[in-house]
Amino acid sequence: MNAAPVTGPAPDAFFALRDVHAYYGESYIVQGVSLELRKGEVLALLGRNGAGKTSTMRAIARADNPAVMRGEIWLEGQPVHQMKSWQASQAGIQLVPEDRRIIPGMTVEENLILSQVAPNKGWEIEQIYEHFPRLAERRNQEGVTLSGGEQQMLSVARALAREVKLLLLDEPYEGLAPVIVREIEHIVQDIKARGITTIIVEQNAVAALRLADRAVILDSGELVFTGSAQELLDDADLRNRYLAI
Amino acid sequence: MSVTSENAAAGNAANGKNIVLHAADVIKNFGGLRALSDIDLQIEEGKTHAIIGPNGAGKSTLLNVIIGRIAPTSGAVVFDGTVLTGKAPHEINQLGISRVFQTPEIFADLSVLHNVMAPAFARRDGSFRLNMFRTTAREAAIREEAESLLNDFGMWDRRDDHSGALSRGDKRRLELCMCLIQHPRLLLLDEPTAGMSRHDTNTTIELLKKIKLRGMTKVIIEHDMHVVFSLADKISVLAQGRIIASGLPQDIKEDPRVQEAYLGGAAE
Amino acid sequence: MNAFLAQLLNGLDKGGAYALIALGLTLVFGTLGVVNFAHGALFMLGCFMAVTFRYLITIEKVTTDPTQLSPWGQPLEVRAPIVQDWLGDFGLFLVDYSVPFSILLTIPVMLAIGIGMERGLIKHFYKRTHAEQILVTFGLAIVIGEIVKSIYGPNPWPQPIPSDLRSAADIGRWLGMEPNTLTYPWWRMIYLMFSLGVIAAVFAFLRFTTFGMVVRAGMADREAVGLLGINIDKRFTVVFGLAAVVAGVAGAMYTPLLPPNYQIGMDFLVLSFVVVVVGGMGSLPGAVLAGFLLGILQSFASMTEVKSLIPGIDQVIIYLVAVVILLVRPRGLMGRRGVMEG
Amino acid sequence: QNFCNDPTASGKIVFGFNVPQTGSYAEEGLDQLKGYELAVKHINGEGDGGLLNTLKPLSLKGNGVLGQKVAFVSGDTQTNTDAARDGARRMIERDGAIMVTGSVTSGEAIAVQSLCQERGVIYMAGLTHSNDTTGKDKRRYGFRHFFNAYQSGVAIAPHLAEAYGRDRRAYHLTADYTWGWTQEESIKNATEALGWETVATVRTPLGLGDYSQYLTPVLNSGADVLILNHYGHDMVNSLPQAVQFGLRDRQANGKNFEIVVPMFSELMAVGAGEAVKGIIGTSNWHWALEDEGTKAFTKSYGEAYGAPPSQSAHTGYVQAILYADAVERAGSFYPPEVIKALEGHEFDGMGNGPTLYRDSDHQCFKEVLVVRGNDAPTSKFDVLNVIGRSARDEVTYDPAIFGGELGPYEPNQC
Amino acid sequence: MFHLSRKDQIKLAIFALVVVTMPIWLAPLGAAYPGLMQKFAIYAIFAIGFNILFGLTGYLSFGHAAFLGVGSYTAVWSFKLLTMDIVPALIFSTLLAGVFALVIGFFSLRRTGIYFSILTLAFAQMCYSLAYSVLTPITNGETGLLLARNDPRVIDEALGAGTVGGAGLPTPALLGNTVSGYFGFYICAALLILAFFISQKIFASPFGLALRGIKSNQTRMIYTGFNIRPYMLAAFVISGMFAGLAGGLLSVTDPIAGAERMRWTESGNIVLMTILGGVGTLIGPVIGAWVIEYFENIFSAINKNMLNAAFDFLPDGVQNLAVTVLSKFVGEGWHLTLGLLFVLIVVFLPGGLVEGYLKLVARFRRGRGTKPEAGGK
Ligand SMILES: Nc1ncnc2c1ncn2[C@@H]1O[C@H](COP(=O)(O)OP(=O)(O)OP(=O)(O)O)[C@@H](O)[C@H]1O
Ligand SMILES: Nc1ncnc2c1ncn2[C@@H]1O[C@H](COP(=O)(O)OP(=O)(O)OP(=O)(O)O)[C@@H](O)[C@H]1O
Ligand SMILES: [Mg+2]
Ligand SMILES: [Mg+2]
Repeated sequence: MNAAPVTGPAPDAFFALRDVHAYYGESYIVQGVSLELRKGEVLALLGRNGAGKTSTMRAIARADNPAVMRGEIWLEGQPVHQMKSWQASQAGIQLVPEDRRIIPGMTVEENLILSQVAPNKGWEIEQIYEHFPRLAERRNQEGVTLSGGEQQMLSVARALAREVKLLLLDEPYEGLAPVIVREIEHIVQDIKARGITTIIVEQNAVAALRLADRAVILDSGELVFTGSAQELLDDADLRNRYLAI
Repeated sequence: MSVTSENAAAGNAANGKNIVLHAADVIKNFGGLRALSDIDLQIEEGKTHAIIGPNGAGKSTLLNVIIGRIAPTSGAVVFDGTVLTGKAPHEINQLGISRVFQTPEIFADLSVLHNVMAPAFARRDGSFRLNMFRTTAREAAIREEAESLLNDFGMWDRRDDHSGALSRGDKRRLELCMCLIQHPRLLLLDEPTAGMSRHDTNTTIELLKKIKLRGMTKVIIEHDMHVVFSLADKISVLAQGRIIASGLPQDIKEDPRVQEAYLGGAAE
Repeated sequence: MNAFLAQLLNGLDKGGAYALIALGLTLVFGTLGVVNFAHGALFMLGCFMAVTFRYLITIEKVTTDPTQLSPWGQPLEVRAPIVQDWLGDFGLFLVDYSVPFSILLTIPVMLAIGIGMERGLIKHFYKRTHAEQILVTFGLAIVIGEIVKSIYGPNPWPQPIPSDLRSAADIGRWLGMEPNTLTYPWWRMIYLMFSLGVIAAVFAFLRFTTFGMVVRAGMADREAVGLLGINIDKRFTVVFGLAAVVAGVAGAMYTPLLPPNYQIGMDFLVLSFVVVVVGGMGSLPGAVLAGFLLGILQSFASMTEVKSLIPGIDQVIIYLVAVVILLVRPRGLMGRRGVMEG
Repeated sequence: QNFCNDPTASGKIVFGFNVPQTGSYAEEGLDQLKGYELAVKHINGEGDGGLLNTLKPLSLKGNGVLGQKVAFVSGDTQTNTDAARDGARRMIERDGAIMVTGSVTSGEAIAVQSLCQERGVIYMAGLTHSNDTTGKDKRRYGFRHFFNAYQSGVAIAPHLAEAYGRDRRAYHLTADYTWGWTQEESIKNATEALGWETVATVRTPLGLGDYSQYLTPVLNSGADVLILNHYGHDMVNSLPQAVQFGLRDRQANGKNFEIVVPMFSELMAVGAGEAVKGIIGTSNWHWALEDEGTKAFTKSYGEAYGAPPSQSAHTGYVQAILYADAVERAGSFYPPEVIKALEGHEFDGMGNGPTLYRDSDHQCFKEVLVVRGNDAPTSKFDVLNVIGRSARDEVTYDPAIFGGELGPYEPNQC
Repeated sequence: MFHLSRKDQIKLAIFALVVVTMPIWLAPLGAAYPGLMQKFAIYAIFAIGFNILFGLTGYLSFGHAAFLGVGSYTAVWSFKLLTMDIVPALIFSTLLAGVFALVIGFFSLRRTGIYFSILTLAFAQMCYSLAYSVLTPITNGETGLLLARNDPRVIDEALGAGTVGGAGLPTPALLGNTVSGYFGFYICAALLILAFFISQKIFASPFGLALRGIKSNQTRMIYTGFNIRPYMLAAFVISGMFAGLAGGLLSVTDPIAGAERMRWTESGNIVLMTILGGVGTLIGPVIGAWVIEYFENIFSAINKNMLNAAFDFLPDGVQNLAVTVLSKFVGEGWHLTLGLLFVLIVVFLPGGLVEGYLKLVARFRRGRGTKPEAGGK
């Protein structure tokens, strides 16, 4: 699909960001973020509103904006930074966007089918319905009329319907009832168990850190902390400076 | 219709407190699906009423019925003696009901400041006014109010930014400002702090408490128990379109049905 | 009674034409959401594909003999056609049937043109405002028109109907009336059949493959579809190419009915838009239905009886119907919600 | 006496050629423009002099007008009255044109003519066939060389009688605007005078592409002649379609069904292709005529542009020459003088035989040609045959029948 | 009431200056003659009005030509029936156009987006077709409505004011002095400046803000207590009246009213003008109007002779080459140039001339150093 890597990533790094700078038109948002993930690792990406979390996730998923002006993104030795969003997705990077992006005018089922049009399939649709009975009930309802939470489920389900190497969850718990939060948590753990590498952005830091092996904190586009989830939980000062918990 | 409004009035009389909003036997079907069944909800003046419940319980639908976005299959909503059902949304708003949506509805291609000023004009000038020879920039009073409000939410420095470019959480806060500047008698909040950082969530809670002192009635939908329990005077729990429990926060906390239907064991 | 039948037949005929001519636009405008003012130009190019084809196969060896002078003072020309020399009788047949055969030229060329247009220009305008789409496509339409004008001149280019199909079919006889009570031109019947065929084909393509669904989704939210691993650009290109081809063949086959000149596109542009919108944005069946509806109503409104009742009705019928339908039905006949309503 | 754009004051003689160069009638317009350019050449003594060799009486000396060379400006009317008037105003206000000429439709002609009256600038109409141009809307400052619908009617009638007999039932399809109506009326009167019966007169929208909905009713109408009062593109479209409907292979009332197009424009006839074969109509002029003037013009035009001239080119050319000649005769550009010189002027050798510019309505009176679509064209230019010509006095009529008033001689200042 | 922000005052001043000095700066462009300058002013008014609807609310009307036409016809009729004085003519044309806009708007505004556009288109096309044919008694169809010497003109009769313009046709007049040539232009210019001022006021007003709100998010508008219909209708009628005024001026400066003015091409024209200059910007539509009018009137008039004259200085071969190439783009080829212009502008100056210009300036500024400021904050 694309030229052999010029400078391959460190052997142990399954996924790597190298000094990524991204812009929305004129405004400079992601200001030199670098991180490396080992296979199967779950990373919590934390930070205040407007810190640049979503932007970073979108940059990784190769969405049209923010535009990555500098830096490299590597997945299993593939230069993701040279891909378009559809190539990235076919390479196994699945983003669950913060605004869910359920496609208007299409039923729940169509939304799912759509996510399996392009290679490579992940979970079978039936399998998905087992995990999300709520979606099974609503399969013929127009996606955008789903309740906020149901939309969130659908959005996660869509990602799982595709082959996932790197899962990007942007505030997956937002607007979910505690019960459902648990459900999704289980799913993510399940995903983790299957050795799927995951980056999770979450305001509910506690919930995020429960899952994460490692955590990083973004502030106005720059990493201000990288370390294990535990370190962060221990470091009270950092927590209330950046997470107010 | 009249019947319902009567027993609404009756309701008011019965329990001495002053009921601003009364949703009487509201039913809403979407095709086969019954999203709301026999909802009877009474909101007291000046109180903060939280509605919680699992996803798809019908919370947003209920708000939609109240603000006239969705016509109920049957039943009526009475606001302070006037029947809302069948009224146009802008009329309902003019009566003093504002709403924060679950997915932020803002004027994406206007500046943040104008986003906040526009609702103020609606409040002052009514639903239509051909004031084409006045000058927005010279509406000092409204401008100042808007700026101070933005300041309270820590968005003053972004007042001239293009609001479509705001981050998600910022959009929510902006929308909250847009509703607050209307000084509604009844403020409906659909998950106002979803996606807000802890820090901003806390400031928001503080602000909402502040307004409460000003005696604004609020209905708030929230999944974040921290927010719910720090704000609510009264809580109703909605599940499969029914109100399964209603009462004071601690009662609700204890209530076993709520536990399993919603909180799923221990609530943090 | 016969008059009525004849008029009904005519209505169907017009309807078929309208539907086919609007079909290309439904694809680009209704499906891709590009306000394509160049659609007329594509139709016009189609017409000139037929012209060109005929021109090519009727090239003649021209020798001037200077001894004689034509009345206007130029040396007299002696002409000898070439295809006959090469192909003999088939050559003649080819010339006679030039219009239907020109499809063979039209399809590939229009496909190329369509894809070229999309890749080169339109591609960059999916995310732009409708206003800008209008400006660019309209500009394009003018340029194409002027180029054609500079090649073929402003005068119309008549295209003959194959000699066997020139007469009118005596439909009355088939229905068991006495001869010549209900006749209708062969070529128009053929055009009607042709439209139905093409419409059915396109319809099937979009309905019985996921293609249509994906493209719809892509129009609703390009980014989301991209994040699902679908290369939507490629599909959009295909759709545009398809639209160009459809517009092209519609034009090529229409030439015998309407001698084309470089302006012919503009005459059909507005009509196509009306048909598509009345049918409802993003609905292919809607557009087809609207095409037939407008065709039939127009042809009845043109009957002297009707005109004497309501003078000038035939002048405005199309627009009148459009207004009524759009006022009664919010999204035209079968429009989908949220498409081009903002 | 000072007046608008007085060349003696400005030192330059500018003619304004205002014709459609884009839009549906571009072909006619551009051909007319060629005619004008040729005229200017000849007036200035370049080329072979064209009709200056045959025009009698002739005052032009081939050294420009009143001894000074003529320049010209051109404009695009887009066959749109607004654009046409804009063009004329530009020529008058910016370019200092002393005379404006050119048109392909009566709409343009009448609009520009009235403008020129207001500006006190002489307008020599181009191709315009409506009775109104020199009738209801005539102007002191406007002159028309081209013939009109009334004359078409009178001229064509006898030939129709001869070709199709006196017992016919006619069905009119008429372009629904002023020109169409005047022609319909003229032809109707003329044919009914023959004893023909008019079955129906149906109005069709201007610029309609597909006429099928109007043609279907013709079939069972009991008519045996279809008269198409369509011009230009309307004709190009309606005529072939009528033929496709099998009208001409049809028997009605025991006679062959016939189609008549009273007013032919040969450029458009080319556009109609096969369909024009055998169709009878009228024409202002045709390059294949035998007289000296025609020969001379066809020759010098052909040499210049490699094709025979159309009647559009011819009428334009003639109008330019006639104006120049009138100025020469008047010895002044002062419009009233020039107008007086044109009014009642009798001349010959311009390809239409002896011709009179009638003073009472500024209409030229000359023979009108009756033509028929050529069955066996020898070249792509040779689409029409002249099958007869009706004498000038036959097509002469009383100006009163169309009313209108010419207005004053005194020029407005512009 | 008359207040303008500092910035707007300056804009207005500059604009006024540019407009009144047209005769000077247009001269080298060969466009400094009354006829065209009047058109410049008139179409600018039309475009400004259109922009109030399209620019602010985003509703794209494809039938504004109807109001232009109504305006023209009204003015001519007022000349024929009442008086040759232009004041009543203009007042009536503006008002009547307003009435038409009210009716058409009332129906069309029941729909949004493309459905709205097609509704307006349909209404306008009906007006056009009828005006061309059935309504000929009122419109004089193809020929267009002309003045005649024997028109009643009751008021003039009553006042015994002999028709202005001597023995010929009466000419429009303002309080007794003939409106023609430069005087005519300055009248249009004055009205243009007024129109510009009004649109500035509207843009800066809460009313304008509401219209922007409608464009931006209708859901939020209604749940914020705005009633959209009257706002839209007001905007539609206002822009309709601007069109009516423009139409009236067309007849004032040249007393004829033709049906083509109502045709969809004319509506399309104003849409193109607005977009070309820059939708939603104050000055853009004006510039758009000028550019297109200029091409239509000047480029179309250039012919080979002129080119030859222009390139005389070149050696013959080169001259011929230059002339043959250029002649493709002028005279009968002016459309080609216009089309190319459209394409190039949208491609290279997104948002139209004005937007594009601003972007370029911005880029240029950034070009000179200044690192992007962090976080877009
Ligand atoms: N489309 C855009 N154009 C310009 N600036 C943008 C755009 N989207 C986001 N921004 C800006 O980029 C910065 C980071 O936005 P981003 O959405 O990445 O923050 P975030 O960390 O996801 O915040 P939240 O937790 O509220 O979602 C913010 O200042 C925001 O205003
Ligand atoms: N237009 C509609 N058509 C069909 N079903 C609908 C429609 N709108 C809502 N529903 C269904 O009604 C139920 C209630 O939806 P609602 O949005 O009120 O849930 P909610 O309580 O707000 O949930 P959440 O907390 O996730 O937002 C959901 O199951 C949803 O699928
Ligand atoms: Mg975010
Ligand atoms: Mg909800």
